[in-house]
Amino acid sequence: MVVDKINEAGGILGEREISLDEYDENTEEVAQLYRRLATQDDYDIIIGFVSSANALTVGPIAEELQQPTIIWDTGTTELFDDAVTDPQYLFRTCASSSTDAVGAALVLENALTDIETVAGVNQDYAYGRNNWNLFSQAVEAFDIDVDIVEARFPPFGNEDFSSTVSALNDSNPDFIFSSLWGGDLVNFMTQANDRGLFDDTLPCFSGGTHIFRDAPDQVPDGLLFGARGPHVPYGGFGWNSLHDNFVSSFESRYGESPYAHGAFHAWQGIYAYVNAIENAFNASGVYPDNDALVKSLEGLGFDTPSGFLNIPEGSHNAIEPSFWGLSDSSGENLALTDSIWIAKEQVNPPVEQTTEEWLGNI
Amino acid sequence: MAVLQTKELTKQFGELTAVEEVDFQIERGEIVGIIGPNGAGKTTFVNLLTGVLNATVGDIIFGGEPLKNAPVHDRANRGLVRSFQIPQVCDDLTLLENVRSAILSREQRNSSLFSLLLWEDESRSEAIELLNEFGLGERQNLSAEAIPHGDKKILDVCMSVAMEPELLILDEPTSGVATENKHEIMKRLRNYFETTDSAVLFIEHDMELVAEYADRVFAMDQGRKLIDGPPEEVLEDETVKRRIRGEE
Amino acid sequence: MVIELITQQIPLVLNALFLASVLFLLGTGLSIIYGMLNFLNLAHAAFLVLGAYVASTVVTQIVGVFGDTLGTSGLFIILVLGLLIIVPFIIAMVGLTMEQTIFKPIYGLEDDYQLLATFGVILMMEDGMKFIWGGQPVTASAPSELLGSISLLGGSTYPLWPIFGTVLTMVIGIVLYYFFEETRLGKITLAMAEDDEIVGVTGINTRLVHLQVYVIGITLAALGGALFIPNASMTSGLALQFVILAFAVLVIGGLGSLKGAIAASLLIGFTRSFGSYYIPQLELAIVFILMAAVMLIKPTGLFGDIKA
Amino acid sequence: MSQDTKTELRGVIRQRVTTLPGLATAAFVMLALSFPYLPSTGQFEVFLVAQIFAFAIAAVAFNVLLGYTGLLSFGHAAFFGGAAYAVGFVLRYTAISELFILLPIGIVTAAALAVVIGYISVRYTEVYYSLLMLALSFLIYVLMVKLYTITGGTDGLPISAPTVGGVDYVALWGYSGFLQGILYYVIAISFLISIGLMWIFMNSPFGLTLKTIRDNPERARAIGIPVIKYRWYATIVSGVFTGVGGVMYAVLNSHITPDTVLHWSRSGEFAFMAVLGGVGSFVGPIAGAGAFIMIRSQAQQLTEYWHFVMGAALFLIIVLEPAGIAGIAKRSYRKATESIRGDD
Repeated sequence: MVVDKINEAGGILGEREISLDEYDENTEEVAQLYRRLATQDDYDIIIGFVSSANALTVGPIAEELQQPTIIWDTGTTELFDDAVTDPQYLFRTCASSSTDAVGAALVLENALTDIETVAGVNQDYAYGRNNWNLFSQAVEAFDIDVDIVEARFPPFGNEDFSSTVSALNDSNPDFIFSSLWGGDLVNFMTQANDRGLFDDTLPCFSGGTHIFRDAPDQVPDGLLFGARGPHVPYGGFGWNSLHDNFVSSFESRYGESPYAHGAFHAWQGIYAYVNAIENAFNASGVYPDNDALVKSLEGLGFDTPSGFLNIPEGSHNAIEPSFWGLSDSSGENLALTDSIWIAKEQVNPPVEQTTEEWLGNI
Repeated sequence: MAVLQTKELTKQFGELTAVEEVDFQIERGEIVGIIGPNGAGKTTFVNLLTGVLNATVGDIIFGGEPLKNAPVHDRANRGLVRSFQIPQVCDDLTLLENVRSAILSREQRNSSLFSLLLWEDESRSEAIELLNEFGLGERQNLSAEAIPHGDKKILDVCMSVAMEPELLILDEPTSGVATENKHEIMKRLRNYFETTDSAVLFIEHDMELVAEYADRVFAMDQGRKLIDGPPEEVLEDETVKRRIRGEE
Repeated sequence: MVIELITQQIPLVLNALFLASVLFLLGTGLSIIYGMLNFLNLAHAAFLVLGAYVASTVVTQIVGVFGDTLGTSGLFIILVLGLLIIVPFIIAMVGLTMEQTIFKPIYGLEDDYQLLATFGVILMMEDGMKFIWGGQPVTASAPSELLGSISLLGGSTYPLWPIFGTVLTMVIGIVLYYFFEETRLGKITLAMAEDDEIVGVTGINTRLVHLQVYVIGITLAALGGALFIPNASMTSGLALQFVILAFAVLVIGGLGSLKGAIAASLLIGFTRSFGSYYIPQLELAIVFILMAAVMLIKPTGLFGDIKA
Repeated sequence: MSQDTKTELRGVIRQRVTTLPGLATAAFVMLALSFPYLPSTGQFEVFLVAQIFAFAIAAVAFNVLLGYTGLLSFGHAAFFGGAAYAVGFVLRYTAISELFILLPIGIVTAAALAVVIGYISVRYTEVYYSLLMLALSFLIYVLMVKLYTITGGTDGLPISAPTVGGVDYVALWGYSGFLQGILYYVIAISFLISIGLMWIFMNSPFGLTLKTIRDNPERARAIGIPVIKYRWYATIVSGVFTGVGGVMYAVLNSHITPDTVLHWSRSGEFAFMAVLGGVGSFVGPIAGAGAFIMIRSQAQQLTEYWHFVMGAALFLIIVLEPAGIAGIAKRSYRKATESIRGDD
């Protein structure tokens, strides 16, 4: 949709149409798919990747083949902390999971001072583990006086949450941090609602806003939701014009609101490329080759529907503010109320440190 | 010293006693025929010897050592080899491969990885020789599936013979074979066993064959030994005539 | 303190019973078809998933059509009837058409090739469901919501639907037991498990019996799906989980034996429910450890007599 | 050996090599070794062919069990993935990054897994063997997912390019030079060696023993073959060569995750390749591996529902043409030779 919009306006710099080919990262073996795109088909830019396993696979290959690549949605902090420590051609236009996990800890510390006991429910795969590790480290780093009573890791793609919910009911925490998403989140919510888990426990779903679309009837009011940064269509305040017309054109085209954060991340990924090309062209007067494009991407900053996004100098990883709100179905659309913004610098590691190092010596 | 000896060999299936306290022995080079009506326990007795079944009571001494519950393949390697009433051959292998497999197993060369059968010769020529002896030589490269039932029976016997057994047990060797070449098989068997001194034990219903080829006849009825002696004596025995030969 | 400890176990027991019921329906179907018809269908579990999908459509249709015109109890009855009659009927029809077209040619194959061929079938069914219902998870929570939940002694609330499902499965279990022990068709099926040529010789139309047993097996799996969905969501990727669970019931319970299927489903249900509560890390591996253990101790399975 | 058998022997060799299969093998080896230098081959084709070789080794190894011993294993991913993960762990937690050390480590791991898993599974026949292999290999899959801190869980492990013979070719020639110049040849040669070894094993007494067990286990026992022991040996031999395939795949793919190397659908793919290629013939699975990867990459590009295409293809092969590609080739080969012989 975004590419069509750009092409309607004449394409990049008003003269270059973008030809977009789409591939599903999960059908073909990702290493084989990526190599084919990078060598045989020789695309200018490859943008994409949600699954952290795929991103970690593709990262090193991008560096090897010197193929400019933008990761737009994968959250794993391992990408630049471990897999590709000195990136040249690899960029990420969304913040790492530290925004969500550290953000949640800060919300706990500042806004929810009456919470004593905390539990975790995260899918038993890399993304879930990564989020939980960061959250518990952040709680320690900011020495928030809560004690973690329970950490559960139901398997990814789990059909039966009944025992997990029963366990949580028994340990009865005040607050639950969870990075559940997709079918597991829907499953967990239905079984948790049935068993009254949320009666006296406040759950915090760091990337759960997509459930407003998948199963709105399962979302009671007053649950804490994050959207991996300020990526929600309704609720919150001070949205710029880009946000409003993005939401309206999304709704007119797809007939539903962009509740999933992926839509916003996609917008950011594509416009990062477009802005980088335009900046390089304006500076050098000639259409940028790969290296010029890479230079222009470093330190890039531009406005997006979720506010000003920038890739700090000396890093290839964009940073975003953390954004939270309570679910509220009173309005015409499911939205987040009493929203809280937490500044980018507070929830992302400084450029030269890995997330672990940063949390280690706060 | 007897090749094989059984002491009070008994086999019970729940209350049914299929074989009851059978004492039996067979000397080197001796050919013994086992006769008896259906259900007399002949096959169970053979299954006890070959290890398909384990005895309830009593023991079997083979080559001087008690067998206890040694598995089938262990007994075969020690020379106690059987062939089957319904021929058990490898359908997808050629006749040559079938026999060769037995020879290689006899020589404990199953796990040799590097002697290419295409070029390795000893087992190949021995197998051809044996097949010729049993009249199957010219069809050696046919797959076992492609030959008639009678020939499969001969192949089955051939594979057992290839094991150079101390004691060969044949379960109705000529059943399913055309009457005119029943004798032919028995003749080939006898010629072969004249050259080696291994013992042969065969179950047979055709009294004529028993009379002609057996050195000794072992008659069984209702799981017990009826009479054990030279053919003339046993075949003329009253109860044998009535119970087994059906002559009133 | 002790009372509190006991009351904590109640939800776990209820979870276990419900899971056991779903597994019983799934495992018995597979055990009958494999035990009696000697047809090894890896894709059997996919019929459970299909049942869940169809159930979700049926529930949304019923809620759409009737809405609240009949009041909660009226709607609930219609929903239950939909789940217990319409869903199994549709799945049985799908199963029959597949039986005529896809499964018939592979009856004659050896077990290995049946396993491989049905592996192909499960791939087809998984993508087929993804094509019809899309990749997103599917829910059908109306029946469970209508039935509501009760508060247990320990103060925690527990939905009534799993209890309803367990009771229903017990009834089905008894009916099945009576069917196989008493009725004529039941005895013929048991005889066919031993040797279907002999049964054929006596003039009984084994092909008809074959179909009837097949339909019973498929319907049971569909029921398992229909009972499961109101309390959970279903994605086509879960077919694999159910394939392995179905075989675990078969392996542990023993071939073609009803008692075995009951015992195995309870065993797995309880170990899985209590296991994932007390030793969460082993969540997935519990079923396998159980399966390997039973196979090492009693290869024919708890009640089976046919040696593997 | 006496003189006349020697001449006859030489005759056999000449007769064996100059026949059609002999020539075909020689031509195949020539093509395989010269492939990177052919005009039309770019880096991706080299990668694809190398991947086919890696899978072909595993597919032929799989067929040692199904085609030669009559055992369908649904757990071959355990050996394939086990070896790959062994390499991954060594690369991550030790300083070793020499391929000629990693390969033996991978083989030993696959062998150890085969010994353990095989020992438990071979005691059961047919279906239960397949299911136990499935269950035990899924257990390994679950362990790799669970031990997140060590194995990286579902993110898997990166496989950095190893040195070959002590030389870091990536630093010398860059990755594509390394791939087309060295890695391809390492994989091609280990493919040729593995296939050669397996061919020798299958055509020596060990192979004949396996075939005897496949056709008639009871007869095998009657001629003194300890059936369970040899099924176990067959699983080990098959596991070892599958491990070789696993190591090659890991180095080539440069990243492994539980889902790409350990998942049961991977075991299903080996079965698919063997059946597609033709279980009855030794080289069938090689054609099967090549055809499979081609079909899969086309199917994946055409439709999101490529599982359906694969499932349907597998089903149709089993029902319509159980002899697979080799069956079709043999029939056409026989027809061709008959038509030649027919007229003389």
